[in-house]
Amino acid sequence: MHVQLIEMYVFVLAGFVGFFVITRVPALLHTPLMSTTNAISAISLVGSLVMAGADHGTTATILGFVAVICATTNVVGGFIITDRMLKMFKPAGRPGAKK
Amino acid sequence: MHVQLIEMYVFVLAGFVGFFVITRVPALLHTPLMSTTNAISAISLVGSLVMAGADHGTTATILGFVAVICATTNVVGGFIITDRMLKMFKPAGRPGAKK
Amino acid sequence: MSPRTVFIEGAYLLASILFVLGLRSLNYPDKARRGIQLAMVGMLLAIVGTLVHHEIVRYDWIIAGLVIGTIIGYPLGVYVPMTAMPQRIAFSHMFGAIAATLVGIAEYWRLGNGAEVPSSEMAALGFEVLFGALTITGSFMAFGKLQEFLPSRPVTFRGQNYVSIGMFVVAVGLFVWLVADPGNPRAFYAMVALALAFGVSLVLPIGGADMPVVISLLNSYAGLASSATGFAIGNNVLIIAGALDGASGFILSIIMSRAMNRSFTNVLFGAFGAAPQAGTKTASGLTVHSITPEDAAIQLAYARSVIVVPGYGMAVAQAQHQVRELAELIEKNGGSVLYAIHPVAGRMPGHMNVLLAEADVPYDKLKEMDEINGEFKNADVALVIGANDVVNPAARSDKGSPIYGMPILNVDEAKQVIVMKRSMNPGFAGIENDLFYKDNTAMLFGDAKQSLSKLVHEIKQA
Amino acid sequence: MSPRTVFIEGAYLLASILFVLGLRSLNYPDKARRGIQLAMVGMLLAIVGTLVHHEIVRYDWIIAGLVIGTIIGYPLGVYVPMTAMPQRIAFSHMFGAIAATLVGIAEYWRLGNGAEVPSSEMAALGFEVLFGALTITGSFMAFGKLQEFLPSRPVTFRGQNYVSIGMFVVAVGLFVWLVADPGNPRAFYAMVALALAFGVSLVLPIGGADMPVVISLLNSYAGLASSATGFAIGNNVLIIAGALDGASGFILSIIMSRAMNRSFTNVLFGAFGAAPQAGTKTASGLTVHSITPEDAAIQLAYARSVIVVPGYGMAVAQAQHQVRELAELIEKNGGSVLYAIHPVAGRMPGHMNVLLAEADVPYDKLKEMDEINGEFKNADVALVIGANDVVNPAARSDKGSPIYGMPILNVDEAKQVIVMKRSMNPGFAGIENDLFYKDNTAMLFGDAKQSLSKLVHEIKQA
Ligand SMILES: NC(=O)c1ccc[n+]([C@@H]2O[C@H](COP(=O)([O-])OP(=O)(O)OC[C@H]3O[C@@H](n4cnc5c(N)ncnc54)[C@H](OP(=O)(O)O)[C@@H]3O)[C@@H](O)[C@H]2O)c1
Ligand SMILES: NC(=O)c1ccc[n+]([C@@H]2O[C@H](COP(=O)([O-])OP(=O)(O)OC[C@H]3O[C@@H](n4cnc5c(N)ncnc54)[C@H](OP(=O)(O)O)[C@@H]3O)[C@@H](O)[C@H]2O)c1
Repeated sequence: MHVQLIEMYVFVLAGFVGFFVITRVPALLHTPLMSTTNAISAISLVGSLVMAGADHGTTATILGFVAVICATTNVVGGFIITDRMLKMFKPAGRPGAKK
Repeated sequence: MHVQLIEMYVFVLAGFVGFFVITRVPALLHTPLMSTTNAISAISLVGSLVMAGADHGTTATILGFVAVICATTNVVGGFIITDRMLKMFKPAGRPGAKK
Repeated sequence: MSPRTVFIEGAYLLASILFVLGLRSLNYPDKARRGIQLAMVGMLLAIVGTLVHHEIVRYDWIIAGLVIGTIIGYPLGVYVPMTAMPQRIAFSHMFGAIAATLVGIAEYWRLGNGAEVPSSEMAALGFEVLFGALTITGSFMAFGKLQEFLPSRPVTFRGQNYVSIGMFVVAVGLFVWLVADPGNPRAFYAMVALALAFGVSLVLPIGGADMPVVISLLNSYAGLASSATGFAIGNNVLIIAGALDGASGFILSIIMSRAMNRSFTNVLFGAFGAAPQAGTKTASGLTVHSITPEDAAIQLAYARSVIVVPGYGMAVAQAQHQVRELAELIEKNGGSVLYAIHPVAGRMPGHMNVLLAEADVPYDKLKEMDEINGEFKNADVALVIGANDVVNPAARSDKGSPIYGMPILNVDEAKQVIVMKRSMNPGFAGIENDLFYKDNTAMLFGDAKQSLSKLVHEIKQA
Repeated sequence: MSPRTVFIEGAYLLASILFVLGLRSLNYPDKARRGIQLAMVGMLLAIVGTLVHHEIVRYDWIIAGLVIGTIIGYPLGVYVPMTAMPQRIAFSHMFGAIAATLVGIAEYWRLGNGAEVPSSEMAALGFEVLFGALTITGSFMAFGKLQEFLPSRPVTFRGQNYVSIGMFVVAVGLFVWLVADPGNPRAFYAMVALALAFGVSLVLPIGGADMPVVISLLNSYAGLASSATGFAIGNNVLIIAGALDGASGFILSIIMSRAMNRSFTNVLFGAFGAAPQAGTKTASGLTVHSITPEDAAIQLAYARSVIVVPGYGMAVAQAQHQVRELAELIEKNGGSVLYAIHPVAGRMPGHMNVLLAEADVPYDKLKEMDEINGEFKNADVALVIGANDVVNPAARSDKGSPIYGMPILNVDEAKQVIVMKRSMNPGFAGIENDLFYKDNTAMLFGDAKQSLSKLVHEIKQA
């Protein structure tokens, strides 16, 4: 019980951190921001992995397995597409040599 | 034990919050900032109060008592002086009517 | 504390720090890529930390899941075109929400179908499946509307609001009941079903063009679902990542709604209600000056200073590469070219920036509204490419207009305005645009990509 | 969870949130006061929450402590003049550190003089008393040097560094030993004593003028001591408030050291070493143009645009009110007056801003260095009032100078520079200033307050 209370602090502080950091992301990078948070939100993978690998009966394993698939999809897809996007943003100094 | 671990998160996140907030304080307000954090750091009053009021033997009570005095001094003095300072900062619109 | 616990908890703490640093680096375009790599390392750490968890006894399902997920995720990362980003994001919110919801259900199920769930954990689990389930169907609907296999127009029926609110109230009632008495599987699954239905009814009456706000809001809900999962299973990295997502989605939806001049509550309560109604103030009696590509090319070839104003039409036409080509030609002729990016140009925050970056336009030339609005009066030509609402002077002057008060780009201050679009049809807000009737405005009708190609061709000839 | 626990924990959580919001509001001058009131409410909440703590059985000592503390604190808040802020802050760091250290010692003592302290708590307690004790004596030394009842020059003796480092190493050794075996009161008290001695030896060799950096660093240490207390007694609001303080002190000392052109490690490791040595490059053969108050008054009376550059000398002379009076006269004559505030002008971050605000100068006229540096070339007169190092061109040009590379105010670009100081003595860094020998520089010798009064008098006459 007490632990859940401290976790409340973690939540509130993380919310503040999120607020302070995100409000300073320039409009230029709002799309990469969306896809990054998308990838990060796949952190529920952590819970899914335990479900899929623990000994909690077949139902839990199957549900966990499906959850692992969904979350992994987001991790992989989300980070790749964000990186692909950010790779495109170049300052004037070194414009791409593409024709 | 586990609790101390979560508290580590609280510490780290609060550090981030502090970093993000403080770096954006303009130089104009650096002195008030110093006196504010000074007042806030008197939060150790919370620990002092418990020491002074709990039934942990005379030594603990006396130590707690002295600690309460010191911390209260900072709370009262720190907030008053900060407020006094901030009261002086006025935008051009309404300069003080002082002669 | 066993070494294993130390390792796991250390990995989680470090992962949390890396997530924060990763997002933080998105504050600086030149550090953004490095930052995302930090976040990736964080994710990897969290995964590795979890794999040594003492409850895990078998790895076959885990490995299978990771492999299948990678196989599905890879093409979603590599091949999806930039123009399909909105639906891509909606789609993956759905996946994330499925994961969170299934974990919640499995947790409930394994604890004796609720019998062994303590009240405090039930509260967290309840939030998790509530937010999770409504995000699943909500995101699916958004995806469908954007991909246009569902009707993208608002679908409404009589009493719809009452049905939605009714479902919501019942779901919350079940939630409260469950917290008081967790061992009630029927109530639990009914709650999940209601949340799923609520997600559908929430998005059904919203038009396709409003989806970006909805998606951001669902992002925020998905984050809250992750946080709730963290509370339920006592895992801080989930709480933190969830809170970061929640904040991000929330802030982006506020930014969007503000820039679109919609009220904050309107967004908060699910961007309910239809798209803004057209306050059609027909500009009858006014004439439009249209211009040929040849004439436009001459103007551009001799312009000293050109400001390009891209809008949703550029995305539709996929004309970003032609834009860059034209800009390079103008620069070769000695002119300067800057890009004025309105915060809600296009259909997604940052939409224009990504497209132009894809076409190799350096990001220092992409100027935010406040930065460039003072420059229009010095510009020889403002080249409006498929933008409409974001350059509508009615936002400044016409109190009756639905977009009145929305900050816009002051293109009409430029010496000459050239507007590329296919017709006189209105844009997203469905309203007339007086800009098109001004004396210093010339319309270049046609698909933006084709018009641009013609311009490029003409200037090269000259 | 009992209602009492809910109340206490709710109060603490709310207090933490209010502290963050309070500091956040310091980002905006117009919201700062409201924000500090939020922080005050937070403190009140934390105190009230604590008073209902179940361990508290008697209130007599508590009430006595609160009353005495208020009686001491009130005059420290109301009567201390703004010019004495640095020593005032050093003094209260000492008080804060005493509180934290005593709580740590009492906690150790009550748990069977260490016998019942678990290792994990011992680590936190150890940090608490280490940081606390060194902050007590360190702050006291800083206070003494600033108040000048201790010699403000660096006090050094041979082998001093080895003594300091030796004490530090032994204290850390004791700390490690205690974590392994907490039930060892002798080691504990020896550690406290060593930390006290270390605080003295840390500050002894540092000059009075370097104290602001030391104070900020001690602020940061005091914050860490609070955080450690929070870990020891399991209280989050302490951890959070401590971390906020720690970050603040740390950031301010970095800002100061950067603006003073001192290395980061130099600061981190206690700003060890003496004040920078004078690289005396005598400007022999050059002549100084001095000016009379009458002539200076004429120049100022006819100037269109004046930039005032205050420095430590203005604080010494307490001349801020005369500065404002002069500025108002110039403005009445149709001229414009701005203030150029260097980040380390004076002896404390924000020193000049507070003094000028006290004299009712509106804060929009106080310009930060980056903002105003481009304006000097358009200024008719740059009026340097008791500033020296922050306007020394050697920082730009003389590679051998100890301040080379430090960003400075470009006063020498103004059409005319008037410098007020009492003599040709150097400032804080102890070096010559070529500015005083330039052709467009005129020296107005004398105490700044008196010179300003004369100027005001002359202009009024005219
Ligand atoms: N960015 C966001 O986050 C976001 C989110 C939600 C809503 N919105 C809304 O979206 C709108 C964005 O404004 P906007 O000015 O970018 O776009 P807009 O007002 O929707 O106008 C787009 C214009 O592009 C033209 N167009 C379409 N396809 C074209 C093609 N192939 N070639 C040339 N022109 C073409 C259309 O005219 P024709 O049909 O005549 O060609 C249309 O008038 C705002 O109202 C905003 O509130 C934005
Ligand atoms: N702000 C901070 O946080 C901070 C912290 C630590 C160190 N510092 C250091 O402090 C220095 C600040 O530079 P600064 O330019 O403000 O001051 P400064 O370089 O110390 O020079 C102050 C000048 O004021 C003159 N002065 C003293 N009393 C006066 C009076 N009553 N009337 C008129 N003039 C008087 C002195 O010359 P006379 O004796 O000839 O009158 C002296 O040259 C920098 O070197 C900075 O690195 C600042």
